[in-house]
Amino acid sequence: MSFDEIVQQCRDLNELLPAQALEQARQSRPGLEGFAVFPVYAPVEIIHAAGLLPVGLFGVGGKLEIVHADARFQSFICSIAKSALELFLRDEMSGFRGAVFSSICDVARNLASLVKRNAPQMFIEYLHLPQNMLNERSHEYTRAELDRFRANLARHVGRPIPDESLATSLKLYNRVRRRLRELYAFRREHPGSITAAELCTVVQAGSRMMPEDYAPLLERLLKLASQRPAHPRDSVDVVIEGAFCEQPPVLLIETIEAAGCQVRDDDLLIGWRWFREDVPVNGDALSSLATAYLTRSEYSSVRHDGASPRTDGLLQRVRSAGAQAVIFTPAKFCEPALFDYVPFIAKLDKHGIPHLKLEFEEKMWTFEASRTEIETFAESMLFE
Amino acid sequence: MEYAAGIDVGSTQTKAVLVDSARAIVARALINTGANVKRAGQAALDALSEQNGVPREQIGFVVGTGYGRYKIEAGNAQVTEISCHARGAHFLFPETRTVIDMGGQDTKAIKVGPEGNVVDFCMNDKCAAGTGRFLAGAADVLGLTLDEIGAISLRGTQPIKLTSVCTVFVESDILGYVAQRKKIEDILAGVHQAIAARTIGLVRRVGMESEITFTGGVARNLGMVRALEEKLGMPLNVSPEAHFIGALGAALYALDHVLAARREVPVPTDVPAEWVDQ
Amino acid sequence: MTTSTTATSGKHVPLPVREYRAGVHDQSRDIMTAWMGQLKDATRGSTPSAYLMISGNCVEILRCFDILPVFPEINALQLAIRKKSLPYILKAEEIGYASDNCAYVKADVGFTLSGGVGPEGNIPVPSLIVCNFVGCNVYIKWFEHCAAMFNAPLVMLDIPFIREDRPSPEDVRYVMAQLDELIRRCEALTGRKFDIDRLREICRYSARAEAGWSRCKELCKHRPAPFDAYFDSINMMGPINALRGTKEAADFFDTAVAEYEQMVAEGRGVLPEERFRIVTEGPPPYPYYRNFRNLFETWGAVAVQSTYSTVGGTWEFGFRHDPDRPLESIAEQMLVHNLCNRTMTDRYAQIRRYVDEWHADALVIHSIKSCRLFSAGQGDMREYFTRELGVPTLMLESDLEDPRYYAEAQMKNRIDAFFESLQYKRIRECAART
Amino acid sequence: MEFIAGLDLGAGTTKTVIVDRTGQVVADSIQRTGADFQSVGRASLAAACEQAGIRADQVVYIAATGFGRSNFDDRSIQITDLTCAARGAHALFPDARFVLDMGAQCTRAIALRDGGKVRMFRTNEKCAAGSGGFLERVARYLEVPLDQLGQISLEAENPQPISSVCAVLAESEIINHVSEGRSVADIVCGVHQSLADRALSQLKRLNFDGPVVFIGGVARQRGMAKACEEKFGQPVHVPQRPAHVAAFGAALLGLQRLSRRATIGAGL
Ligand SMILES: Nc1ncnc2c1ncn2[C@@H]1O[C@H](COP(=O)(O)OP(=O)(O)O)[C@@H](O)[C@H]1O
Ligand SMILES: Nc1ncnc2c1ncn2[C@@H]1O[C@H](COP(=O)(O)OP(=O)(O)O)[C@@H](O)[C@H]1O
Ligand code: SF4
Ligand code: SF4
Ligand code: SF4
Repeated sequence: MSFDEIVQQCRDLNELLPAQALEQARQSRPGLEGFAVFPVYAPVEIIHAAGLLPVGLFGVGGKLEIVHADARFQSFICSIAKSALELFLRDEMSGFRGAVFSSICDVARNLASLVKRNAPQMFIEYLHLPQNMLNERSHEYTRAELDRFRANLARHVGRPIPDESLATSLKLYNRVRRRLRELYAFRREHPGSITAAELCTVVQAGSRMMPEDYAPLLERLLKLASQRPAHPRDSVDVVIEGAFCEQPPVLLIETIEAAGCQVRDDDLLIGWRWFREDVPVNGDALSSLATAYLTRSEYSSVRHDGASPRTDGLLQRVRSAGAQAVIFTPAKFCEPALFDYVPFIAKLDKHGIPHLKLEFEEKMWTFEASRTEIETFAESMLFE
Repeated sequence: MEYAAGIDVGSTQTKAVLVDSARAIVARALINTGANVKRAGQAALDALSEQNGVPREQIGFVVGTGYGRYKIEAGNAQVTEISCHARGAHFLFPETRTVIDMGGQDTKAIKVGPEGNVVDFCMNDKCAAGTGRFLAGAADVLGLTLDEIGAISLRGTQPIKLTSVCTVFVESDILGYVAQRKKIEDILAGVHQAIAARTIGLVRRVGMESEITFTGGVARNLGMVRALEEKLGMPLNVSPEAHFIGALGAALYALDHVLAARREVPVPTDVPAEWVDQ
Repeated sequence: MTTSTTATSGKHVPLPVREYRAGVHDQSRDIMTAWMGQLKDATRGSTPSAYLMISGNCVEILRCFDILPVFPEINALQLAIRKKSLPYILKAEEIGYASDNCAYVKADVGFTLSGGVGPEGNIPVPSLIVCNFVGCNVYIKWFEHCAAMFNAPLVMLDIPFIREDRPSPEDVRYVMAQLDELIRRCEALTGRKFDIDRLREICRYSARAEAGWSRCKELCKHRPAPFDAYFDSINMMGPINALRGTKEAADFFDTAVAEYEQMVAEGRGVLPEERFRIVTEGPPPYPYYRNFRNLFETWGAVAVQSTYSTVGGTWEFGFRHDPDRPLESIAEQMLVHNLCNRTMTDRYAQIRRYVDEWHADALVIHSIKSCRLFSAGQGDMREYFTRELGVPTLMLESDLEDPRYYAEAQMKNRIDAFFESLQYKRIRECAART
Repeated sequence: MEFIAGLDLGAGTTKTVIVDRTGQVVADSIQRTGADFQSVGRASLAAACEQAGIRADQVVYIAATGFGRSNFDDRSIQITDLTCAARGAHALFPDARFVLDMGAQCTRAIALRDGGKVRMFRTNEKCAAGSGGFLERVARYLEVPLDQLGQISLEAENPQPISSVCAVLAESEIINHVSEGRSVADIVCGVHQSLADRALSQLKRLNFDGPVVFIGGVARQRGMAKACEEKFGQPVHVPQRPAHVAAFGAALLGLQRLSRRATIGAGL
């Protein structure tokens, strides 16, 4: 298969509703069951070790008309929360054993309650991920929280989740994340080799595939990518920031590139890529995972950063990508992203790095207004 | 003969209905509310008496409703349009249990009790997106009149998708589609469907119990009626009086007063003192 | 103009709106003003102060070190109620805050940027920022921004959300360890040793205030209710949340209890005539506080319970700070005994209990655009109460801080229509009895 | 003789400005934008040619800007309206550091850098009643001809501000003012002041501190310019034909491209 064909396959996969994606995975793994996860960090290793396929809950707003969830969530709530709830209200999650949400924001938290009430047949778990990374008890707490999830999940699926399976899953996800880091590094080093739309399509497909299948796919892609002719264009090099949870429509990403920007790095689906380094696999798996969460995570707007400010993280990302500018793409009504925008731009202004903000919703179909803004933004830098 | 009037001073249009003591509609008036709300209320009332030659003195009671209800100088009492639409719709369609009222600046879904009382209701939130004004805006950009757009929308085969149903931004959205050379009928079909989808969300909140009656100015728009019916999967009651139903309900409330004064309708005696005449 | 009424039209005869003030209001104002005076003095003096949030707070620990607690939420609230919030909100939007961000934060940040904090203003620059992350994630952002603006140290108190029936031993240990951390920071700041006996004494005062507050709430079970547990609660929320642990606050509640007990004994209510009893959910629209209250009062509607008044603590269900286990009880309060750290479904249960035990006719939800902690999902709550429990429920939308989201005509329309339907129901019920 | 045209295909109106090879304006035109950008653009161009007394084929370069820029097939280049507005405003007022552009659908604040390039910009948020289209509706409501709105506003004694951010609800507020017997002048002026307030907060996001040029169709309303001066606390430059500034800027940028092309051509 060629690079383009693989990307197309990923695109097709992303177009499916979660239950359809599961159906697809079942073709090679009969009887496989799914488990839904809200996009920003979830312990997918534990889910996988339980023999389930973790599937990301996003991006259905464009495929499924929101008819029930609008009655539960007001107009000022981000679309991902609505579309996630819609799936459960409409009984579109057959084949799924349950879902896990975590303490990323107030909306996600209330969403967990709502899903639990409206889908009583499912196992709905809410994780309180630590916000204090530095306390002496933080590790103990985090490990206990992961262990609680493991125990509850094991009870629910009716089989234990042994340490050995966890270690295997850890290894698999290490491999996946390492490949993703390599793919990102490749794009940074070879601008124009992979478009942002292609990369985010491939990353998103990973949230609906078994890691056993996904890792080889990434490896094939890496090999093919190096044979691909790069098309470095005369454009403005940018970093995309702010869409860590709800994903911007691919059309918006395409518009950014079509309007004269080249994306060198981004935080799209950072919750799936999460660890900056491999999680050690020797010893107690949950303990390693807890340590990694506390010390090896990517910076993110949903995680308090007592030790290293996110603003430095962004600056670092811009520098290492060799970018000139930042495009913020917060989901409309996403408070974590909209709040972080303020310190982020203060930092960028201080360093003279231009930036642009484009809010989006799942249900957007035209990006004319955004296009004008991006073009002007690019023009203002191109004709220095 | 005694008469009672209901005046519905809406954000866009003022509607008035005159009923006689036999509950028959004897006159209606429809004028643009315009900038002067007081004048609109008075003008509508004048139009009523003029139309049927009923002198003003014979109109025993006037109930005001709609946004401008407190601005009607001739109003003897005020009732919200939510109660009035329920009452009016129930009068025309006694089996109705759900009312959808779509006016200029808001859309309401009302759950109606067996006696025409309001059991529950929902309105679009503070944001005025997806209302009659939105349709007016759409008509405006396309250079069409309100009477035309509904029918044209029915011809659409590939409805466009709108990003939002915000009245303020509909114009640029539509212009964008025009620029992409989409067909007018497809654009309008998309516009109607977008509003219908939003409205169904509201209806769901109070529960969809048949029969469903569609009231308010937008009920005159055939395209909207069809779009709603399609999404609901059931037919709607749409009366030729649809636009006047709020005023009709108000007139019926007014008539209660007239009749109660003649003791034709007994006032329940066990009602706590505070509910009865003061 | 005649204003007659018949049963079928159920026309509303507006009740006169009167300015309700009791001794409680004056005393509340006095002790709160005294505290504000301390804040003002601290802007120039050397008294250490710390920022803290209301939800399930641990003000007792700060008090133990004589660190003056400063509550940015109360600052924001006061700006709104004095109708001064908008310019500050705009100021914050100038530096990049979005219109969809919590306006409490924006008003506070705008106020700070305009010089409201510091020697020229009324609020001291905090020596410490204590981020008690109890429920609301915005707290973290808010205090991160404050820490950056003042270049002040931030202590993170990560309070695990209640996701099982009760907190796990690890949850409790984690919280206790963080309280320890806070104590160490306070020791370093003040140069004083932690005195657990002092904390016991403070907790004793807290418990007394809590008992008084609970008793007041309890009295609202009477018909007519002696005070409005939504609107008048605001006057008691200052003392119970911000001044908790002081003798003044404990005494204040003694007065309140006495006053309300007397009203109940005399059969007097807060309104001249109590027609409807409601439970409210969500904070009020502070910029239009009086107008909003009037819309209910003209219908003779009184709130007999409210969830908003329990953001700091749900003491009416029996929890008290415990002088014998001061730190443990503080941890328990932060974890369990407040509205914010509990799930939506727990909140439904709380409201349900209010409706039953406080004999309410209806539920009124005021959905706040700013506050997703409170409002995200209130549509589902409405669904639950109307569909599953048959409790008439009204949902209103505006904002607690930003005056731009309050539309009086729309509010009035909805409230009037709601009470019209309740009134109709009432009349039918009366008629059916004859 | 060869000429360059700048065409601004706006959401409300389409404007054409024709310049000669020295950048002198020789003609301009304005008309309502209809459903078809292509024909409106052509008509607008033809009207300008006629005014200048030149043949269509003498226009050798067409720079299209505005909302419909990419739908006008006769263009030589398309440039966004922000870039054009900045360029045009700079050419007219070389000292200007900021541009405020109020059109039918959008209000935009632009910060300039040297040479009339865009340093930063902010477009109005959704949910902000604050553009020309809103003023048109206000005019219709109050039954005042659009071109008199600006004059009437100057006669206000006690301006009545509007607070709603939603255009639809703002209209209800206006109705309220009317029924309370406020004068038309006071209401219009209140609207202008509220719009100026919002424009100011947009400008402030760009660290507004210097001379500003006010352009776009709304700048034709003198009352609006006055309200801006009051709110901004400094003089506001309004060009003679504020609505044409983006078209003019487009023409100048077109000229620049054409000259560049000529030099490259000569080099070959
Ligand atoms: N002849 C018509 N055909 C279609 N729609 C109409 C017609 N007349 C009015 N409308 C619609 O009705 C709306 C006004 O409805 P109405 O119930 O009078 O609202 P309000 O009470 O808020 O004034 C207008 O905005 C328009 O969309
Ligand atoms: N003669 C006029 N007098 C006053 N205002 C006008 C006049 N013509 C247009 N306007 C205002 O200018 C707006 C159109 O501005 P314009 O810059 O042409 O918009 P666009 O470029 O988006 O088409 C109108 O909405 C109206 O408010
Ligand atoms: S998009 Fe933002 S607000 Fe919405 S669930 Fe995700 S993090 Fe929360
Ligand atoms: S979101 Fe709500 S609880 Fe959180 S800070 Fe804002 S108003 Fe307070
Ligand atoms: S401007 Fe549009 S989106 Fe905003 S409140 Fe009004 S109708 Fe709603």
